[in-house]
Amino acid sequence: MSIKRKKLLFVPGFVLVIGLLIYFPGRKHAREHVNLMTAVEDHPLKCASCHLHMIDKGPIASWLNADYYSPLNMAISRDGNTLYVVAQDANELMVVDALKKKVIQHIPVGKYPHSVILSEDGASAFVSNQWADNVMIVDLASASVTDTIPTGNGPSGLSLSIDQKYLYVVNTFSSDLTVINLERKTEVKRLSAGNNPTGIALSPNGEKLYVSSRRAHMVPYGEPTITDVTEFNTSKNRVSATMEIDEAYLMENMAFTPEGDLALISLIRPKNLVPMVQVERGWMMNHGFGVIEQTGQQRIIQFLLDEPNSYYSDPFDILVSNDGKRAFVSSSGVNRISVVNLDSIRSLLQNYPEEELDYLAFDLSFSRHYIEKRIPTGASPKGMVISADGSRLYVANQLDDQVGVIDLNTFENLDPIDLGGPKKLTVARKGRQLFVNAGGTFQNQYSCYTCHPDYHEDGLVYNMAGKDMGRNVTNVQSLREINHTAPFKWNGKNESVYKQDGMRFSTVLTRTEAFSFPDLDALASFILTGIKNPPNLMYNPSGELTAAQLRGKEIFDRTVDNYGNEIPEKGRCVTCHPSPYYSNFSFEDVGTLSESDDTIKFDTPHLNNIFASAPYLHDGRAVTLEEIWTKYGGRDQHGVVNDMTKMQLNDLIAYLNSLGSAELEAKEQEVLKAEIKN
Amino acid sequence: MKLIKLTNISSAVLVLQLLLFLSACSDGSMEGRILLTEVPQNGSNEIGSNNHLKVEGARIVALLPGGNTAVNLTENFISAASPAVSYDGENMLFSAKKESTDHFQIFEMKLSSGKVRQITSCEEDCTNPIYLPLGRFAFIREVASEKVKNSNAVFTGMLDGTNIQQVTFSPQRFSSLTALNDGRILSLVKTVYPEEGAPKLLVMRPDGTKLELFYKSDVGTQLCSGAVETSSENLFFVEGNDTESRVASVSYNLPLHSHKIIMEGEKNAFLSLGSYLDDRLLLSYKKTNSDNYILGELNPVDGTIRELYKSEGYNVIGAVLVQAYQRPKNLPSEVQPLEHAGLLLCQDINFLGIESLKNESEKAQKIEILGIDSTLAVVDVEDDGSFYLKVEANMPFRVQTLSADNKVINGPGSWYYIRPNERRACVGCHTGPEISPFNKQPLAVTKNPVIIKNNSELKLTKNTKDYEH
Amino acid sequence: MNKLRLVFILFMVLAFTGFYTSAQDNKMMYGNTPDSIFPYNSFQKAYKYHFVEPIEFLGAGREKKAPTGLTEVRLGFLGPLDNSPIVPLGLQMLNGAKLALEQANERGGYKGIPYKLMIHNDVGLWGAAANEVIDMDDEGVWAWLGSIDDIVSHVALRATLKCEIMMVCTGDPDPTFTETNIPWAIRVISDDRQSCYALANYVYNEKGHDRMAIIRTGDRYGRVGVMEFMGVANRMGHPVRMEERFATGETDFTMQLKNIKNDKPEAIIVWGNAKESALIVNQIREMGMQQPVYASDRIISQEFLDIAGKNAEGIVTTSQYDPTADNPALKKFQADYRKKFGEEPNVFAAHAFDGMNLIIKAIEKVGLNRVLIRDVLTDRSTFQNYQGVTGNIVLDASWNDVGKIFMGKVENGKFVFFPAAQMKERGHSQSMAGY
Amino acid sequence: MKSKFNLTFFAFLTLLTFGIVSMGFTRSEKSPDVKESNSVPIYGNWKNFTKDNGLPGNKTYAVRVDGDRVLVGTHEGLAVYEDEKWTTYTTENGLSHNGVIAIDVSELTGDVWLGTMGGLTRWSGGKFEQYTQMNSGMANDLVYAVICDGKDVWVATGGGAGKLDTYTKEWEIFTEQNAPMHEPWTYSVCAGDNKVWIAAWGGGVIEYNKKTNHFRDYVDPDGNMEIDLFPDDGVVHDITTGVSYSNGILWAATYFGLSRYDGRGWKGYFDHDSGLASNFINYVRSVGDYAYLCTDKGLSITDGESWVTYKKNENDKNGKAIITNGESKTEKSFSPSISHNFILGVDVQDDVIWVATSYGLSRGERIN
Repeated sequence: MSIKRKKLLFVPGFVLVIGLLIYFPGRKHAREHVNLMTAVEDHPLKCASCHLHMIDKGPIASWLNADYYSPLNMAISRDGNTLYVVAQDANELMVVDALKKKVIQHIPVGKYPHSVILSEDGASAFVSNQWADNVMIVDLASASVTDTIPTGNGPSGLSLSIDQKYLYVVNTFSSDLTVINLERKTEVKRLSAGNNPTGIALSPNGEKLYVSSRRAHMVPYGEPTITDVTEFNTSKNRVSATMEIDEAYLMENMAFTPEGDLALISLIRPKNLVPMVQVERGWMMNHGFGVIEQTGQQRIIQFLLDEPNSYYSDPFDILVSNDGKRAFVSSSGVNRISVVNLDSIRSLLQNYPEEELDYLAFDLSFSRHYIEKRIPTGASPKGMVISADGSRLYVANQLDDQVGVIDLNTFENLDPIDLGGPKKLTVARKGRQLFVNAGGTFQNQYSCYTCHPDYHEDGLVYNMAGKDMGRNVTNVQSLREINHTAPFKWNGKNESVYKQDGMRFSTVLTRTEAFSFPDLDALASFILTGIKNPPNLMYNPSGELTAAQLRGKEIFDRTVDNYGNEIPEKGRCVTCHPSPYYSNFSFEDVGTLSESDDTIKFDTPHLNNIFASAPYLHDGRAVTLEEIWTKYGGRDQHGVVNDMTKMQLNDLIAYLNSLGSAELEAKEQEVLKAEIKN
Repeated sequence: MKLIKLTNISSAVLVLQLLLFLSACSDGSMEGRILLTEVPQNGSNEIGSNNHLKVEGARIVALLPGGNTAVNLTENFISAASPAVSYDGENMLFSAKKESTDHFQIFEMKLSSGKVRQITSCEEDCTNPIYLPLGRFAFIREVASEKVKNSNAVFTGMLDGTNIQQVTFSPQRFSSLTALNDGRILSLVKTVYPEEGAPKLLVMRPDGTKLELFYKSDVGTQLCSGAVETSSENLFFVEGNDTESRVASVSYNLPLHSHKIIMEGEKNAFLSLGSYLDDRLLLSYKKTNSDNYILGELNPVDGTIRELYKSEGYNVIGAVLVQAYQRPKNLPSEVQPLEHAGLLLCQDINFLGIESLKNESEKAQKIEILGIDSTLAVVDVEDDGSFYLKVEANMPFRVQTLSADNKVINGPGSWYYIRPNERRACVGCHTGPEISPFNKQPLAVTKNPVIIKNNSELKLTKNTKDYEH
Repeated sequence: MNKLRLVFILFMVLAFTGFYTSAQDNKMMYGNTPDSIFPYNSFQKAYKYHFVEPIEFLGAGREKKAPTGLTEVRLGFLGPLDNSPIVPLGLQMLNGAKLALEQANERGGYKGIPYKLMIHNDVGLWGAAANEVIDMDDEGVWAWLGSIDDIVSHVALRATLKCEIMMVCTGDPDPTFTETNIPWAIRVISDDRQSCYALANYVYNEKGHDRMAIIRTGDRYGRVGVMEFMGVANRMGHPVRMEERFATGETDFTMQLKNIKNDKPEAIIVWGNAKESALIVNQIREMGMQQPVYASDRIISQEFLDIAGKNAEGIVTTSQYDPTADNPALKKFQADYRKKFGEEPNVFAAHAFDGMNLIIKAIEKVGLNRVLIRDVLTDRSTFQNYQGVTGNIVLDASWNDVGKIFMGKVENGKFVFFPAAQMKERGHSQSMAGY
Repeated sequence: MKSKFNLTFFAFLTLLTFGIVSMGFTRSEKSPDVKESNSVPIYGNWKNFTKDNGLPGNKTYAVRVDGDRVLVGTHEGLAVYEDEKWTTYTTENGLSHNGVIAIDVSELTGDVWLGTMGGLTRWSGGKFEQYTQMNSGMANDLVYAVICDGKDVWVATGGGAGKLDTYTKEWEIFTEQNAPMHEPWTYSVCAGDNKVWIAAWGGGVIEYNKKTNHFRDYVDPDGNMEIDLFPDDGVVHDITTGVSYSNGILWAATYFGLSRYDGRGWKGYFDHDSGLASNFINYVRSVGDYAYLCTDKGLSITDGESWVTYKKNENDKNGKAIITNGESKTEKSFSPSISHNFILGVDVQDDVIWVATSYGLSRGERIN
C-alpha cells in the first residue's frame, strides 16, 4: 500500500472519524432539541421538517412552493357555456369553456379576488378584490378591466339590484355594505351589516337584500352566541331589519329559492360555551343551514347537515336548484356536497311548530328527513354555480385547482375541469389541504379552518376546560403570520407549531389519531409560511402614519408619563411589544388573569394587524382595543396608561390600528438601519 | 390427502392458486384463507349462550376460499376459539386452553409458521381477543364478584403481554368486540345487575372512556351477535325474536335510524358474521333447525347466500378472512392511571328530549348517585338543571333524579363509570347519543365539582396547570 | 398712531352717546361687587346684567308623589376619593357629610327611614363626574353634595341639570360655577371672587403693594382663581405682569422663581395646593427672596405648616370661614369630628357638614321630591342666613354664598384668623356710569 | 416706559378693543333680511301624549320625526310612535342608557343615532349598537347632542365633542387640547356648508371648517359672565346650550338669550327686547328659515324678525300663541295647548310639529 493510497484512505477516514465524532453527540443534541420542539420522543429527526419547510421567504421558499390558482367563487354565462372563475391566489379571473372543459382566458384582476357576478346582459363581470378594497368591472367582450371602484374594507359578496342600477358589495373586514351607483360608478353609501359579513342574496322580486355575518355578536363569555343576518330595503337602500340567528355563526353564503318562499344560509353551530371535554355527540361543532321563511310566520329555522357519527364540516356555499326543489351545500371540510330536499324542508316547516324545530336543530339524526345524497368532490369545495338549464352543478375545488362537474339528473360526478395549476403538491399546499380538512378530528367534526376561518380566528372564546371544566376560557388567536412569533398559545407553552399540533392536541382537542409526522411537516409548513396578513387598508393604506397615529406612536414609545415621571421599563408599551412583531416573545402578568384561570403568565402576543382580531386579551374580555385599558387596564399593570387623556388613548389606539404585516415593518427597520449606517 | 381425490382440472386450478399464493406470500402467508371456530355439535353448552365458545373440543381451522379444505390450527389446545387477524394479515389472536382445568388465555399465532405465543396468564377466562392499532389488543375477561355474578370486563394490553389493564367497570357482560374504523371498540353488552337487561351494542374508546349506546334493537327483538363493519360504512349483525332470526344492518353514520333487514330465517337460523371480500359477509347459519351451523357467503345487497363450508359434527362459527386490513384510527387516550378520579358534567337533568317541550312534568332538583349496593351521594343540581361531579375513578354508578322532597322523578339510568382523568359530559338524561349540547355554559361548571366517592380518600385538589390547546 | 386715535375717538363717541340702554332696573350688583371694580363700570353700562334675579325652575316634577316602601333615603356624594392629588380634601369633605348624616340618622332619619350616602369618586376616567351623576340618578338619590375640583363641578352641574337632582356644592370656589344660570345648584362656600376681592383689597389697599408676581398651578383652579384676582387688580389699577405656572406634583420650581426674582416684585402670591405651595415658599426663601408672600386658601392645612416650617411665618391667605370662631355649633362639630375621625376638620369638612345638614333640613321640610327639595333650598328665604358651623350662609341671586371672608395669617406656626376688611363701597350706587 | 404702564393706558387699550369690536358688529345689525312677518308658522290642533297615552315616562328630552314614525327620547327609554301606537325600547333592547337626550336620523343610511346619558347608541335595522368612552374613542358617556353629517356622526359630550367616521370606524375627539375651548364641556353640535359648530359650555361657539380642519371660536367679546355689554357684538354669552344651522344662518342658544349669526355679524335676542319666551333656552332647532326655541317658559318660533311663542296656561290645559311683529303683539288661544311650558325638544316635518316637554309630548298642525 503506497503512501499516496494511504493518504487517499486517510482523508475519508479522517472525515469519517470527525463525522462520527460530530454525529453521535450531535445526534444526541438533535434528539434533545427535537424532543423539546415537538414534545414527542419518536420524531424521525428529519431536519427538513422545521428547517426547510418553514422557510417563508427567499429563493428556497420560492423553490419549495408553487403558484396555485385556488378557485373560490364562480359565475356562469346564461347559455351555460362559459364559467368565470375567481382564482384567489393568482389574482385573476379565469374564463373557462365549460363544454370543452378548458381555460380560455386569464384576466388579471386585483389582489386576492373573492367573488364574481355577471351583469344581466352578460356583457360585464364584477369582481370584488378583497385585499385591494375595490371592485372591478370587467368588459367580457374585450376581457379587460374597464373600471375600478373603491369600496369598504375587504369586499367579498356581490349582488346587483334588479334594475341593474346598483351594485351591492359586502365589505367583510369593515362589516358594512357598499352601495355603488353604476351610472356614476361610485360608492354612494355604506350601510352597516353585522359582523364580518360575506354572504349576500337578493330576493327574486328584488325588494329585499340579505347579508349574512360570519362572526357572532361580541359579548362577554357566557352570553349566547348570536350572529346577524342584515336585511336591506333595496328601494330605499337602507337597513330594514336585523335577524339574529341564535347559536350559529360563520354564515358564509345565502340563497333564495326561485319562488322566493325561502331564504337559505349556510352556517355552523359552535359549542364554544360548553366545556370542550369530548367530541362525541356533537360536542364541539355542528354544521347546517338556516331557513328564513318569507311568508307566514317568517320563522328562522336551522337544520343540521350532520349525522350522529359523521359531520359535514365547514359548509361554504349554498345554492338552490333552478326548480327550487333542492339545495346544495358545499362542505369544504369533508369534500362533500349535501343535497337537501327542499320539499321535505317545506313539509317539515309546515308540520312542526317553531319550538320543536329549534329543538330538532340539536338532533343529529334529523338530517335523515331531508338529506338526499352526499356527493363527493375534490379538495375543499367552495363556490358553486348551476347551469341555466339546470343540468350541471359546478363547484370550485379550491385546493386542487379544479372545477368539479356534477350531473344534476343523477347527482353523479362527471370529469372535472382542470384549471391547469401546478401538478406538484408542495408540502405547504398539502398542509393547507390538511388545515381545511376535518379528517384530523374525530368523526370529521371540524377542521382547523372552522375556528380559524380565513386562516385567522373566529372571534369566539372557548372553554378549553383544562383539567377542570369551566376553567380557562380562551380567545382564539389568529394564525396570520405567526412564523417567528414562537412560543404559541396564551401561556406560551408550545415552542413550536409542531408541538402545538402534536400529540396533546389530539388528546384534548381533535380526539382522534394524531397527525403523522409527514402531515405535521405539511401542516406546520403551511401555517408558518402560507398565511399572510391582508394589507391594512383600513388604517394604514399608504404605509405613512397619520398625525394621530404618529402621536400614538410617541405614546407607545414614551418613557415618561404626563407628569414627567419616568415610566418603569415594564410599564412602557414598547418594552414588551417591540417592532417588527410588537412582541418580545416573553411572559408577563398584565393583571387580567381571572379566578377561573390557571395561574400563568401570558405569552406577549404580537400586534401585527391587531385591528382585525377583536376581541382582545386571553379570554376575549375586551371587545375593543379601548377596553383593554379603559376597563381592564387596572392599576397600570398592562402598561402605564392611567395618566393619559382620552385623546392620548385614542391616539395610541390609532397607532395600534395602523400596525400591519411584520414583513413591512421589517423592511422599515432595514431602511432605518441602512440610514443609520450611512 | 384430499387433494389427490380431486379431478385433474380442479387440481390444476389449485396448483395454480397455490403457486400464486406462494408467489404472493413468500414465507407461507395464509392470505385469502378463512379462519373459523368449529364447535363440537354435542357440546354441553347450547349454541348461542354466553359460553358456547368455551366448549372442549372447539378448534380453529383455516380453509381455502371456495373449498371445504380445512386445516386445524389449534391441535395443541383442548379448546380454542375466536380467531382475530392482525392488520397486516400475518398473525392471529385467539382464546384457548390446553388443559380442561386451565383458564382460557389469549394466544397469538404467526400464521405463516403456526408458531404460537401465549400473551395472557389470568386467573379467570380471557376470551374474544381483537387487535388494536400499534401493537395493542383487547379482550374480555371474567371479573364476577360475589355481589355481581356473571359480569365480565374489557381489558387491553400490549401484544407482548405487558400493560394489561381493565378498561370497563360496570356490572355488565361483554360478549363480542369489534374494532371500528374510527378507533373505538364496539361490543355487544348486557347489564347483569341488579337485573339482567337486553343486549345492546355499546361503543367506547379503547381506554374504556365514553362508553355509550351505539345501537339497540326495538322491543321484542334481541341482538344475537356482535357487529361487523364493512368498507361501505355499514354494520351488520344477527338479531332475532321468538319466531325468527335475521341478518340486519345499520349505517355507521346514523345507527339508530338506519336499520335494514338483509335476510330473514327461522329462529336461530343465523349465528354470527364476519367480513369477507367485496363488501360481502361470512355468515354462520343453518339451513334447517335440526342442522348444524355451516359457513356461507352472504351478499348483503340481494340477501343471497352461497354455501362455503360445513364441518361434520361441528358448528362453524365466527369466520374471519385472512388479509391485510385498513387499521382503525389510533385514538389518543386522556386516561392518566395515576389520577384517582374523573369528571362528569350534565347540562340539564330535566331535559329529556323533545318530550320535555310538550309536558310540563315536575322538575327534578336533586340527583342521587347510586353505587352497586349503596347510595353514594345526593347532590343538588343548579337552577339550570346542571350538575358537575368529580367521581372516583373506575367505580360503577347510576344516577336517578329526585324532586326537592326526595321523590324519585326518573329512576336510575344506565351504569356509568369514569376512568382516571376522563372528562365526560351529557346533555340530559335519556337524551341518547344523538342530541348535541345547547351552547350554554352550565352553571355547575362555574363552581367546583361535587366529589363522589366510595370509601376512598378522594379530595378536591387545587387544579394543576394544564392549560389547553 | 393717528389711525388709532381716530378709532378711539370713534369708539368714545359710540360708547358715550347712550347707544344702548339697560333693560334692567337698578338692583344690587352681582357678586357683591363694589362699583369701582365691576367690569366696564367706569365706561359703559351693560346692555344686560345677569345673575341679578334667580332663575326659577319651571319644569314639571313637583306633582310626583314620594315613593312608598323606601328602606333608605339616598343622598349622593361626589368628591375626589381616589387617584387624585386632592384626595385628602375629598376625604375631609366625605367625613363632614358622613357626620351630618350620622347625626341625622341618630335623630331618627327621615320619618324613621335612615339616610344612606351613595358615595361616588369623581376622578376616574375622563369626564367621569358626568357619568357619576347619571349613576346617582339611576340610584335614585334625592339630592347630592360635592365637589371640590372645578372641572368636576362644572361637568357634574350640567349632568345634574339633565337629571334634575339638586346639587349642593360645598367645596368648589370657582366663581364661574354659579355663573351658569342652572337652577339646580347652590353653593355654600364663598367663591374665589370673594376671596380675591378680599386678598386684593388686603394687598393693594391695606398693604399698599403695587407690583405683584403670581405663581400658580396650571390647572383650572389656578387659572380661574388668578384670572379673578388679576381682573380686580387691573380694575384697582395694579395690573399683574408676572405670572408663572407649575404643575401639580412638581417639586422643583427654580425656573419659575428665577423669573420672579429677576422681576423684583414687591410681593408674591402663590396659588396652588398645600404641598406645592409649601415647597414654593421654601424655595422662595432659599433663593434669598424676602418679599411678603400671600397664598390661596388651600394652604390652610397642617401639611403646609409642616413642610414650610418657619418659612410659613407671616404668610397671609384668605379663608372661607373662621375655624377659630367662638361658635358653639362649630366647637361641637369640631369635637364630634375629632372624636369620630381622629383629626381636625378642615374647611371642606366643615362646609360639607353644613351643606349636608341643609339637604337634610330641606328634605324634612318638603319630603321626598327632587323639585321641591330644590325649591326650598333655592328660595333664598327658608335657609337664608342659616347658621352653620362655618357661620352665616347668605346666598345671592345666583345661589352663590356671599358670606363673610376671613384672612388667615401664620403666626408662631399657626393660622390666626381675622375678618377681611370691608371695601368702602358694597353693591352699586346710582352714581355709577350708565345708571 | 415701564412706569407708564398704568391705569390710563390700560383703560385706553380696553376701550380700543371695544371700539373695534363694536364697530365690527354694529354694522351688521342692519343686515338681517326683512321677511314677511306673517310667514312664521303658527301651529294649532294640539294633541298631547303622556304616560297615560303610552309614553314610558312624562319627561321627554328629545323628539325626531323619521318618515312615518316619531322617535321620542324620554327618561325611561326611547319611545317610538308608529301607526298610532307607542313602542318603548330600553337598555334591555340594547340601548346604552334609558335616558335618551338626543336623537338624529342619518339621511344617508336611515340609521338612528341616540345620544343617551350613558353612551351613544346606533339603531340600525332594529339592532342597537353601543359606543361608550370605555369601548370606543368617544370622549364621554353623557351625550348631550348627536347629529349626522354625511358619513360622519358628531356628538357633544360631557368630555368633549367627537366625530365618528362610520366608514373607518375611527373617532376623532375635540377638547381643549386641540380646539379653542378652555374646557372640554360641549353641549350641542350642528353642521352645514362644510362647517361644524359646537356649543362649548363656557367657550361660546366653536366653528370647525371641514375643508381646512381649522377651528375658530366665537365668544362673548365682553369677556365677563355677569353682563352682556353689547347685544350684537357677538354671541350673547359664553355658556352656550344649543346651536343649529340652516339656510346660512347659525342660531346659538344660551341660558342668557339667543344669538343669530349670518356669517358676517351677530344679533342678540332677549326676552325683554323680542318675542322670545325666555332667556333660558334649553334647545334650538332651525328648519328652513325658522328657529324653534325650547325655553323654560314656552316654545318660540322666529325668523329673526317676527315671533310666535306658545305658552300653556298655568291652571288649565289651554293656552295661547303670542305673535310678535315688531311692536305689535297679537294672541291666539288654543284648547288644548302644548303639554307643558318647559320645553326640551322640538322637530317639524311638513306641517306638523312635535314638542318634547318636561311633562308630555305635543303634536301640532300648521294652521296658517
